Amino acid sequence: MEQFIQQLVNGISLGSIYALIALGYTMVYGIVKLINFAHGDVFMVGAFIGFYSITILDLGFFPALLIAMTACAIFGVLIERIAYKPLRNATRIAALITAIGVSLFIEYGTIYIRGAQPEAYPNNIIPLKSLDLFGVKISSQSVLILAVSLFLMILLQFIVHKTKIGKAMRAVSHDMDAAKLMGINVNNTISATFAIGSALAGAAGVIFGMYYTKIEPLMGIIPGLKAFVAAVLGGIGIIPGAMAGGLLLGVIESLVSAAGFSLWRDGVAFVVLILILIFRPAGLFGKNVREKV
Amino acid sequence: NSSTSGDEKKDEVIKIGANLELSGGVASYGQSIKEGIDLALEEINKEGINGKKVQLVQVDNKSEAPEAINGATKLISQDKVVAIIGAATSGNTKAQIEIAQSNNVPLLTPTGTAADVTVKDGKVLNDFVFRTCFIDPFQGTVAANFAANELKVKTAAIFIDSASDYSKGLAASFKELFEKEGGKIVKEEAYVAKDTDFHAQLTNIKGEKPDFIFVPGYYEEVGLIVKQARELGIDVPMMGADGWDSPKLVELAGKDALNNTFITNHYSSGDSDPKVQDFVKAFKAKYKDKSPDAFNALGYDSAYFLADAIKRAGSSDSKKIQKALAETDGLELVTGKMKLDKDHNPIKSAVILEYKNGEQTFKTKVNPE
Amino acid sequence: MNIVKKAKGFWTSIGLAVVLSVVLQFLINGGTLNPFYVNTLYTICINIILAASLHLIIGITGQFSIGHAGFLAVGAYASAIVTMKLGLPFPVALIGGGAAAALAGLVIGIPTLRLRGDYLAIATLGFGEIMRIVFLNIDYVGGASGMTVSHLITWPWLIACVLITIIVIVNFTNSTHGRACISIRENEIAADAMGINTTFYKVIAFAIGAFFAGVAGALHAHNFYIIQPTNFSFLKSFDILILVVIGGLGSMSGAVIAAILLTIISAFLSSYPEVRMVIYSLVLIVMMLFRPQGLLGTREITSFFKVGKSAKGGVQHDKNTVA
Amino acid sequence: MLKINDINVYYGVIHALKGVSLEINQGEIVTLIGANGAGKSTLLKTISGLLKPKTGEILFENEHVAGKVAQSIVKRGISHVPEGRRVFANMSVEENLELGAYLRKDKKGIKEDFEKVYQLFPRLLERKKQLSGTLSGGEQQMLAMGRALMARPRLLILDEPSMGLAPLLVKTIFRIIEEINQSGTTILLVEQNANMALSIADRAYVIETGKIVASGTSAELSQSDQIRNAYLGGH
Amino acid sequence: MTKTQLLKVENAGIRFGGLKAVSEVNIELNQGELVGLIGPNGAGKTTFFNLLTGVYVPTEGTISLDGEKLNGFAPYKITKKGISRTFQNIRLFSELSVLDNVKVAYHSQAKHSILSSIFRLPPHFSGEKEMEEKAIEFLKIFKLETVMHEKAKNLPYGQQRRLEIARALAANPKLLLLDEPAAGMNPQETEELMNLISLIRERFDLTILLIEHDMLLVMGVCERIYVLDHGQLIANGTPEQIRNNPKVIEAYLGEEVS
Ligand SMILES: Nc1ncnc2c1ncn2[C@@H]1O[C@H](COP(=O)(O)OP(=O)(O)OP(=O)(O)O)[C@@H](O)[C@H]1O
Ligand SMILES: Nc1ncnc2c1ncn2[C@@H]1O[C@H](COP(=O)(O)OP(=O)(O)OP(=O)(O)O)[C@@H](O)[C@H]1O
Ligand SMILES: [Mg+2]
Ligand SMILES: [Mg+2]
Repeated sequence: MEQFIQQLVNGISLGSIYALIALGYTMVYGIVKLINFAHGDVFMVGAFIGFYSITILDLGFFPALLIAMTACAIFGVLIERIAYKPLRNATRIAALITAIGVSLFIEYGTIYIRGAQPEAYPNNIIPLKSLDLFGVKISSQSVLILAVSLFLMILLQFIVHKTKIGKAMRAVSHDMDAAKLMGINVNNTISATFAIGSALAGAAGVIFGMYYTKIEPLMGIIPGLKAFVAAVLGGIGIIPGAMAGGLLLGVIESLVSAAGFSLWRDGVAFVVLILILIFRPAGLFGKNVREKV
Repeated sequence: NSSTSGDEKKDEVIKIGANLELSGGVASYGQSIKEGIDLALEEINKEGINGKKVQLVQVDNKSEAPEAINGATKLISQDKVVAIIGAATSGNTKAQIEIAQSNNVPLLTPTGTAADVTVKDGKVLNDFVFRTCFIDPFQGTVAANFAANELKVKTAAIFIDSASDYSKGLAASFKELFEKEGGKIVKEEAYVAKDTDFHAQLTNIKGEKPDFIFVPGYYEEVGLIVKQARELGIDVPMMGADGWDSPKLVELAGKDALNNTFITNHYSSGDSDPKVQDFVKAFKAKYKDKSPDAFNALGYDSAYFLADAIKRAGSSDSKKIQKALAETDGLELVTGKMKLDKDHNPIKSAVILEYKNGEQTFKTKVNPE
Repeated sequence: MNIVKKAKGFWTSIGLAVVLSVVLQFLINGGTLNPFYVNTLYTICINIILAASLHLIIGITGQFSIGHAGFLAVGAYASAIVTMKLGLPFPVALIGGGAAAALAGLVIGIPTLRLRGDYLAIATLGFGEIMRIVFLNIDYVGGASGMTVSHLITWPWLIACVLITIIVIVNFTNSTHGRACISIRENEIAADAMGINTTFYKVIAFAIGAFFAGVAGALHAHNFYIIQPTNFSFLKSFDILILVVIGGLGSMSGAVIAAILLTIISAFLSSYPEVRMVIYSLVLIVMMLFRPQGLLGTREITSFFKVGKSAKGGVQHDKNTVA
Repeated sequence: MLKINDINVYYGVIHALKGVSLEINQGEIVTLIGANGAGKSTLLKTISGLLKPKTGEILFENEHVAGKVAQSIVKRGISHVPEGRRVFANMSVEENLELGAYLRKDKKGIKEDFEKVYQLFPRLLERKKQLSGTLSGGEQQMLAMGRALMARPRLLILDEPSMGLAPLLVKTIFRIIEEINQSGTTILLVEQNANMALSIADRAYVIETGKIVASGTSAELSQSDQIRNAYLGGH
Repeated sequence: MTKTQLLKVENAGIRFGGLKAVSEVNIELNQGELVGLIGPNGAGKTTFFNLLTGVYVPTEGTISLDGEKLNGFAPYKITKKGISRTFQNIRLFSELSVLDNVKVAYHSQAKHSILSSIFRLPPHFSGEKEMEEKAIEFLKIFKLETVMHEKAKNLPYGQQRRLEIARALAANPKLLLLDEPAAGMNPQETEELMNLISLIRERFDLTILLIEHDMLLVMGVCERIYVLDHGQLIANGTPEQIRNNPKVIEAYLGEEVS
């Protein structure tokens, strides 16, 4: 029992990392309708910027986090302006291929600049405490990560649904021309979307580095994929869905490993994904509105 | 460091190929090996071999077998190299065997540890295939011996990288000997290279309360495994092999977490042997003060291993080089004294090191029997 | 256009292709093509089959499937079992690989093809990953270290597979059945309302596509000496997807041309390991930025030789055609 | 108020507007009639900045606006109710109206206009919180018009407001158009339902394959046999 | 003339969540009739078409064609049984040529198998030839043969509407459902459309059910009219009866009818 709870805790910690990445993913995805495969790589860039801020500039955790978020926001906007904007009227699959290209470019550009070897986050940025609840170990960092993810989820939900820029985002997402007729600056709105999404990816990168220590140029691929899965699991573009999808994915993976099938972990995660989609074709939180005929 | 350097006449240079994982999933292994090779060739080319310079022609196999084949074919048929160094993993090496064999070009893998790289189906020797590293069983046996007889542990858990033949091979031989010595394996868990979260498996291991954990993996994952194990309150001794050997391990796991861990290795970078010290110094000088890891060392040694054979062959004829490679005996390398057995596997001594406060400290030296 | 005339043109091009392949055979035998070029040529052929098979699923039927490497893997492993474990001849392995993949296509296709757009994409991607993980965990086929396979591929077999793939897919496409698939791509609801059994045709397209991907898998396995689960990750699926999109979604000849071009570019770049992937990614981005509709758009190469009415430039796909 | 001089608009190679000129005076209702594909929507989109003319000029209150981005044109006082309503289906009625006032900063004025719109379209007040995608066609048309009015336009452009609406609603919509006009907003109206349009308009233009072929007061045009045969049906 | 019954709808209904979009609708159509279906926006007219064609499965009631129950059949099967339709928002296969659009609809009558097409066996050629001839025949009736190689998306709106009807007819229906065919047409074009509808009815011996907001058209061509409001039938009768029905005037027409 104690072990089972420990595994649940493990799963939730892992899941909140997925959720953290998935939030930015699903937001860009929901507004721009682009599967931004480069999201995982912006996450990686964020991790490295955070790392260099801490080791070279000697900054603390929070300043490093802010720098990484700002840099990633700018980076995300640049990517959008250069690589995605010209394709706004092309097929979505063309944009997807560009996104894959951008993703490869960031990965191998990073390797070209600094090599493929991993880097280790200093272990002492945030004092690590292990809480011991009846034999179940909970690290202070995983509590922090869960809290940060929850906070960001609420913040994002608020931005998208209550603020003026959020409403503009939703309008642009639904009908770009109609949004223009309202006087909305479509380019700026999309840039804002990418800025927020990429800043979140950057934050996730720094937090990931702090929690797992190891960062390397290809580190974004798998978490990026998992975040994408989490976003779809929860329902594309639905912010609380990304959170739930991430947590669910983490818990499934932990429990599968706990049952002794750690090598089947990703396989089972995908089986669950497919099953869920078969029964809920628009994800857990998505409403399956049939196209109105 | 591109494929064409200088404009010496064709006969004046000896071309050797490098077919490595420079991009793709295990790019970091290939790149580390390449750093080692580059350093060695720089040194070798100060004098040249038999008056000729060595020129390295590289191809990137993207960590994929098909690309490894394309690369090997290109090196042999386009670039006409005398020998190929690579690949980093056993699988990508195996992919090239038939091409190397049928073209009579020696293939030397720095780190491909699977037994059947050099011996097909455990029966037929691939006479043109060589390696610089141990094969798996040796280190596993050494570790089992150490655990059972020095640490005197009764129960052990094994945590392997199931994507790696190296890891599996070590685990198998560890298990065999450890059980023969009266120990009990209480839990076997696995992960896949590039994983970052090991809490679930470690929690399972913790539940069985083993006295000792054997983790024959590479430092990139092992560092995280040791860290996460300690966080979960697992404080029993842990042990691995040469895959752990990298300064990054200490950064990844943290000094404290690494206390009470042991590895078997080819050499100790803290070894006072001048050969080792010179290598560490030269490496740091060339690569911005980076400390070399086992991949760097094995890449470096592979280049010397090959250079030595070419020198002794006195020719850049591939068949003669093959013969010279097979006859290597007593060559002093960073990772130990090199002699090949009949299956083209190096017979080298191993050392056991303990991590104390982030430093490797020498425990014992084990000679192969 | 007249159907008979169309058929004539078709058989002429097949005739040309046969002549070309015989010439290549002589070049290979005579040693004019060194092994590196031969190997590149083989890779090109395998990629053509892969691109053509995915073209049927995405370009023609409009089903956004990005798990094609899964079928490649099934074909590769099934065929390797046929020759290496069962000791049967290579042609059996080709058919066995194709059949196993087609079966996998049916198993995954029937439940998932009712998903749409990105949801279908992620489900098929998941399927591809599941296949990889299954092979990773089966010791019979070597687990992570993979399976060693004999090099049994020969040029006549290879080129025959390429031609058969193209003929079957082109013939299928240019028939009422192919039109049924295209109508699903264009507007599934209307297709349904016009009496097209959409599920049936989606599954058929999926199965045919999977079959040929399986054949490509068999060729792959018997060309590259070893197969390992890592060769079939989702990144491999992306590589195939890239061929189809760069060629021009919906254009068979585009897919073939892209397979040839990108394989050559990739082989050429392997001599420049440091910048290889950087250049490759730039090629992708630049191509998409300047020709988002792909090299040929939705057209076929043949339409460029016909002067006149249909040759209006820059046809763009409907935004919602795929996903 | 609005003056268009000799504009040419292209979609790629398709020449959609061929030298169109037109004029609208303060306070008028002007209608544009023409067959399908004549270029009516194209003209409206060009005025509101969604399309850029290749040549020619558009003057709004004596300022050049041709080729300016849509948002600056909205800011100057032109609101466009697009063909097919284009409401933001996944947002509530209220949010749609808020977006109509996107560029405005005067909180008080916005609040007043909310009330005005709800007064004009009481049905929208009932459905304030409903997602606009679930509204009936007529309600969506009201919402699209209300949303445009939230920008306090001086010129309101309407593209086929009666399309697909039940006869009862068509009457309501036309009544409201007249009301909006009476409260001081100039209106440019595109309609297939030419009879209805001419009945409320002061002046009209007839467009055919991208060219203006006739213009005049509504009364004049309704009398013309040619126009009757081509656009008003033989009744 | 004895009237044989073609379509019989009993108590059909569907709900979306809490909304009863259509409920307790009873409609009977006889062979060869041309009947109108009108009602306010959102009354459930299109939804009713969707029930008939299997796009939605009725949550209650039965639908039968020629005495055969159709509930729960997939749309393509219902089309094969003899109901075909056009859509309120045009849904052509926009990248396909005009000719191919019609051929697709003719597909369910095709006799050649997938294998015969793949291997180019004789049935393929004869089958494709027959299809092409038939398709061209349809296009001629609709005066679309001159544009048959154009992509559907490049046609002007009016021709697209006509092509949709041609395509629906190629599916060989007994009952044709037209959803607002005159939407977006000016009065002149509407008149041409009325003539076309009458023509095809006679030529193909069709039964037609038609949704339309244009009263000139509805009152002009329909023999009977059903009126739907809030998902329920509120009236049924000849154009004259409907024109003067107070319920219909209140819900739909407004005071005077032009
Ligand atoms: N996005 C586009 N790309 C290419 N051609 C277009 C585009 N939009 C419109 N056209 C063409 O431009 C011409 C004018 O179209 P427009 O929409 O302005 O007509 P309209 O008078 O508004 O017709 P309707 O009554 O159907 O609304 C038509 O021939 C149309 O096919
Ligand atoms: N898939 C769906 N999900 C939820 N509600 C729906 C769906 N389809 C239709 N409705 C609702 O059912 C009601 C009837 O819609 P329907 O489209 O049938 O109206 P209609 O009579 O055709 O109107 P119009 O004349 O405007 O076309 C509307 O309130 C509509 O919003
Ligand atoms: Mg229009
Ligand atoms: Mg309707």
